[in-house]
Amino acid sequence: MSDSHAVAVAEHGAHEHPAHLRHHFVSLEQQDETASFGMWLFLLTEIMFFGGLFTAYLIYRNWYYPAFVSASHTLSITLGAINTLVLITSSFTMAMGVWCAETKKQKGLIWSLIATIVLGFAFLGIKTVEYKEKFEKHHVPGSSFSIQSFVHPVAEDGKAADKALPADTAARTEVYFSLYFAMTGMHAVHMIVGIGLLLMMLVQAIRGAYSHGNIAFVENFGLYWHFVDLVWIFLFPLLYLISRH
Amino acid sequence: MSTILNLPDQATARVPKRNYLTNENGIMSWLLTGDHKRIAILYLISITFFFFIGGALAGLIRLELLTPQSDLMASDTYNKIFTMHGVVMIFLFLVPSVPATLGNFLIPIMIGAKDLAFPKINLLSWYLYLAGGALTLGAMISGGVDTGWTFTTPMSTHFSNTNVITTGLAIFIAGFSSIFTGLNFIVTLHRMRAPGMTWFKMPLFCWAHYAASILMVLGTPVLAITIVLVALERTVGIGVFDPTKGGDPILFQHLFWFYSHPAVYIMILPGMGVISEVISTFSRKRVFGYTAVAFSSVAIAVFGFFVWAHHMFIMGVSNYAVLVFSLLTMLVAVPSAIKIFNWAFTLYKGSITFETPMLYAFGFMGLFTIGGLTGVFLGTAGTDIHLTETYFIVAHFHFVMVGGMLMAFLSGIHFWWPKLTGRMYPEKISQLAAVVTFIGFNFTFFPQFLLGMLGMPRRYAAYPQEFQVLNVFSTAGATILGVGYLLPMIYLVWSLKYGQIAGNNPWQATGLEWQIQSPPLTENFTTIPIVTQDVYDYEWLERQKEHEVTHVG
Amino acid sequence: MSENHAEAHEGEHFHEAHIVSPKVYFVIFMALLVGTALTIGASYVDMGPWNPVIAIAIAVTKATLVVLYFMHIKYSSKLMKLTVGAGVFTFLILVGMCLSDYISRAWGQW
Amino acid sequence: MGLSPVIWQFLVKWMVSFAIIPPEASRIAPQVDALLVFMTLVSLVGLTLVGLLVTAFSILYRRDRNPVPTQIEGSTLLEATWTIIPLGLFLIMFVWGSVLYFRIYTPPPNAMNIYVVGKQWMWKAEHPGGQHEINSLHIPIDKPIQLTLISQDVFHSFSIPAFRVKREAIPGRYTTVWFEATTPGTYHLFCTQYCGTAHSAMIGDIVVQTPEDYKMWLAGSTSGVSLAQNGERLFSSLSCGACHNGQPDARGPSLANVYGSKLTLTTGSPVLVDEAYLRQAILNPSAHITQGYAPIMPTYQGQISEEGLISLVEYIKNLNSNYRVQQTLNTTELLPEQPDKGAAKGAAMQGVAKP
Ligand code: HEA
Ligand code: HEA
Ligand code: HEC
Ligand code: CUA
Ligand SMILES: [Cu+2]
Repeated sequence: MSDSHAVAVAEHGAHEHPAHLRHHFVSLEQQDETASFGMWLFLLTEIMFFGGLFTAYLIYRNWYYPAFVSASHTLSITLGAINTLVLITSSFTMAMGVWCAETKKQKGLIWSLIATIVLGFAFLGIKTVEYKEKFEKHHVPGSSFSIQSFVHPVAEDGKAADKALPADTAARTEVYFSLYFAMTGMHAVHMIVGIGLLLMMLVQAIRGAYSHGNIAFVENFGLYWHFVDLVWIFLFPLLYLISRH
Repeated sequence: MSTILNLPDQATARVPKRNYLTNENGIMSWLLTGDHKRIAILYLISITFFFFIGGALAGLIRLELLTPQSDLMASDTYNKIFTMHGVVMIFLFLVPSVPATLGNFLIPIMIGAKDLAFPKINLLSWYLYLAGGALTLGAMISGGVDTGWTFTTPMSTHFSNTNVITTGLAIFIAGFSSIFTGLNFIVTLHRMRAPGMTWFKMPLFCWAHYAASILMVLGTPVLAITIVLVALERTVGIGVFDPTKGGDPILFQHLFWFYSHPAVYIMILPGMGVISEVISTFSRKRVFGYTAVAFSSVAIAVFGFFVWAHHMFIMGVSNYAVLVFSLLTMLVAVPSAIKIFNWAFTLYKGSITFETPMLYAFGFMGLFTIGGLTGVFLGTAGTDIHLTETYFIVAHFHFVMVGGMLMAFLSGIHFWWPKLTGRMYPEKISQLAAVVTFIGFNFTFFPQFLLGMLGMPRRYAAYPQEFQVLNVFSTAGATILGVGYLLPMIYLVWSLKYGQIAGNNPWQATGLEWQIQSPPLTENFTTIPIVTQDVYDYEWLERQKEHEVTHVG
Repeated sequence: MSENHAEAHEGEHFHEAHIVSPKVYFVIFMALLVGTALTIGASYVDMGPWNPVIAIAIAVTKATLVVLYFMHIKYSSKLMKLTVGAGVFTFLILVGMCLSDYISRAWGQW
Repeated sequence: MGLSPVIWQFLVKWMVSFAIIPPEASRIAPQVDALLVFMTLVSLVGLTLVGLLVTAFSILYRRDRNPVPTQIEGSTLLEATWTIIPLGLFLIMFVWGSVLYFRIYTPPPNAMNIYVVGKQWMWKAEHPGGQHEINSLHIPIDKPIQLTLISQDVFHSFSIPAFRVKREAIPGRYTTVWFEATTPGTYHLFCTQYCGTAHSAMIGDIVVQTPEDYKMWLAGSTSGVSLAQNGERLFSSLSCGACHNGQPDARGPSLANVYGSKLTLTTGSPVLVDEAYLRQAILNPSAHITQGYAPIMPTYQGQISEEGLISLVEYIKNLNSNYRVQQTLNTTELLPEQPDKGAAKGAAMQGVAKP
């Protein structure tokens, strides 16, 4: 009954197949390693995806340094730092979630996921506040963009006003804000997708789907979530912390 | 021309009753399949469809260029047609051509696996492809795009009022289809090899796909983000590429070509894999310098990332960058030369027969060499100034893409047709088609080198009188070429029902895929093989010959 | 069977999944927080051209910690390490070679 | 013959006018062609080699003659051969081609400058003497001509096949190309970068004339106002002089002799003042502030057309000499052989950078 004598035949092994071992894999280890390798390759595509944006950022930062400095001063370091904190913490809770899944602690997993979701929403909430402020100040690139606040800066809540920019330099802040919105926007989109998956995972976890060792999804999602964190680790200093002194 | 058809089981042959085609019935069993072979067939059908769309557009281009005036259509229409021709041919035909069909079908079998690592993602990839294709067609019907397939800014962001965003979205989606295919291949090749199937026992087809997959995974996302930025520039009005806002339009080209140069190697590498298999099989010899060919694929993939700015020599990049990129372009051309010579020497002391796949492979070698060497003309900074943006480029890339990759695709389709369908294609007429294609091809595109030398610019709906003669040649050739492509379409469909039954291994080839029944079972192997033989081990095959071949199905 | 299988993957054995202890996670978490504080603090100090360098250096360190520990690369196979390396390499090629054009444009004709 | 008369006519026409390279009408053209011929020969040799190998092996080792193949592993020596030889050849092409590239794009210091603006879908040439041309360019033979190109909208590309030169016209940036025509005649000018609907209509003629004819053409097509004069008009109507009046207490630096000089910016870095710098200084003055001055100059972005900018740039360039004198001159005196007569004056008027 062999296909031919061309190939020697491997004994398939009569051991019990776990329910979630898919037919084309030999063993669970193979299946899990395969999944995480696939996930990593996907993350490579994400690196390159953001890579295009980082390239643009670095170029224009060099070209229009003064404009970038002034524009970055309109961002609130406090909000940015809080958000960094939130995101790093959510990364930690996610890591804990993975650990709980690995050690089959269903309760712990559920609470970790909830914490991660809450922190994810918190991040997006703060981001929304920041975006809203940009809209109000006409710092959103496009037809409503206005350089007024750079040409005629006003001191606000205690902070001294920034130096006024000449009109042509001020116009370059639009490039900064274009990149700001493109980069944080893409990052936020990834967060939203991530939160969606987290919610799905939470439902599954409550149903007990990850209590039997089939936790590849949790582990791989963990990788994704850490990657999103990782992007932010770069975005925060690049966008918020240009020359604060 | 003789044939090596040696079918011990042909007298009693029937197509095995149980195989991946008959395993399940009904349209849903196809649309929801996880079987890499079925997905390959789905891809084959959709890709062929888009090839003929692209081909029909090419026909219109050639018709318009028959006369110097733009009399068949307005120049706007012409611009939309060549844009659509380029977009369809590149993103919907050539990029997925070999990988998504033959690669999908064969890679798991060649390495002794039951399926690709992620069957569902494989299916998703096909749906993404379809979505991209549908959107492209939608954009085409609802007014088209007129930016050229390169979407140069600020043309595409501020000066075109056509469906740039729809088409961009289509390419974005099709791009993810390509990313998932590549991702699947890499993981499969690393993780799913059968016991004993070491890297250096893998057929070169797998090596070539491995290299191409690296490019797909690492290159395509950059195109994706570029498209996003173009879309944002068009809709919101952000200022990343817009010179009036301080952006640099050349940055767009950097990002675009960072993908699109590697993409040309995405397009050619799988074809090179096909050629390795075909040449080895029909000269019944191990591929000369297996390791060199394997590593040259990887070298092309790696170096392919370093040369993109050779598309921008006169576009305003710095002179230093021109030097560096020109030098690197020379380096990336060498691995291709290595391959060509190794294939030629595979023939040495072989036992050669000339079935259709082999004819196409010869066509590939000749035409790709011409195309590749003219690529070196373009990579040389000084001559690129004269030749760039002329028909010389059009000729260059049609030689490598049509003369190279399309020939390789047809070669592979004929070669593995028995495995795909269990039936042989008709040999005589297909040999004729191969010859017609070769002749038609040269008639179509060789004159374009001369046109380019003379300075005829590309993307011209109307051209000065003196270029007409060569253009008439080209159009006449395209007609022949069209016939050459329609023929296989007809006889391959015909052979589905009336073709001779193929048996397991009509070519007496060594790959694992030939050691199982044709068409294969859904699970490919009833038991996972343990590979003991070497790659392209014809002596081992000889030793196996006396054994009777039995069917499973 | 699985032994045979493992043979095929020279050097990329299927590892027994390594479970990272919460302690490690916590230490890394703290390190990340410290890194964040450092990078904010550093931005208020005038170091001339070194400001961005320091900022990037801290970010890279933080990212490395995340990749190594949160993402388990430290405990993964060589193949995984190589994969991450390949991604970073290609990223650097994109950024580096693009920037090389922009920087050398300012050098004038030659 | 069996050939239909139409096809026959065609073939005849083709045989008669057959050419595979356009006329060589510039100094650089033979040099480009030499490299092209070299590459073609190398390619032919390579192609023949591959063709011969494939054909010979196909004949010698076909199944009928050689039923039993001999398995060969490979040969390191051969691999090295066909790695090193093509690499060597490619490197020769690279070096040769790069040298050529720099020759084509490095204008000699005495080149005569003509401005070209590309826009959808026409070429506008602005001669220093004030002659405007659309979709054509008149130039004298045996004189290095430098084109300063810019686009007003999308990318265009200025291509003269007979000269073997081509340069992209980029929105928002000056690029240059130069050539020296050798043979009088009319040659194609193409826009080779795809630029939208009428891309294929963005063509024109390069009219290469003998110095005498060229002089006549110059005289016959002048508008009476040179570029620099036009620039001066703009200069006063935009009241640039309010700050750039050359007085010691002026708010802006004196612009006389600024062209071609090396300025030091407030950042401490030096810049060479060329056309591109002047254009940037008008549009984005605060991007590079000259040492000793405040960033008070307003931006003129969106207020001056590319042609206007060209005039201003040409005017500021001409301030290197005594422009008040030139201003009174009639532009018809801007003759090509004038540099020989009145070196400084004539040179300045033609926009020549430095004697
Ligand atoms: C399958 C697709 C494919 C492939 C494989 C290639 C392969 C190559 N291409 Fe091509 N190229 C395109 C598709 C492809 N190209 C497309 C689509 C465009 C235009 C895009 C657009 O603008 O629309 C383009 C444009 C293009 C340009 C830009 C021109 C311009 O815009 O000005 C350049 C410049 O360097 C170039 C170079 C090369 C080189 C050096 C190779 C090399 O890889 C070739 C290597 C092969 C060989 C060298 C042949 C084998 C050699 C031998 C057998 C040795 C012979 C022996 C001796 C020399 C002794 N190509
Ligand atoms: C895989 C890629 C691929 C393939 C296979 C082809 C195939 C062909 N291409 Fe194309 N081509 C491109 C990729 C490709 N092309 C790209 C990327 C561009 C650049 C676009 C741009 O500038 O943006 C281009 C541009 C391009 C031009 C230049 C347009 C211009 O710059 O103005 C021309 C002109 O001759 C041309 C011709 C052809 C011809 C005759 C074929 C033939 O090989 C096709 C033969 C096939 C058929 C004819 C189909 C079979 C027959 C039928 C379906 C019946 C109907 C037939 C008729 C109506 C005649 N192509
Ligand atoms: C409000 C005063 C003011 C006006 C009006 C003005 N300039 Fe200036 N300009 C300056 C100052 C101050 C500088 C030097 C600082 C700098 O580089 O921006 C300068 C610099 C320049 C330079 C760069 C040369 C150098 O030495 O740095 C050029 C060229 C120039 N101006 C051209 C013009 C033109 C053309 C106009 C009119 C269309 C104009 N300027 C109008 C104030 C002015
Ligand atoms: Cu202008 Cu094409
Ligand atoms: Cu390329």
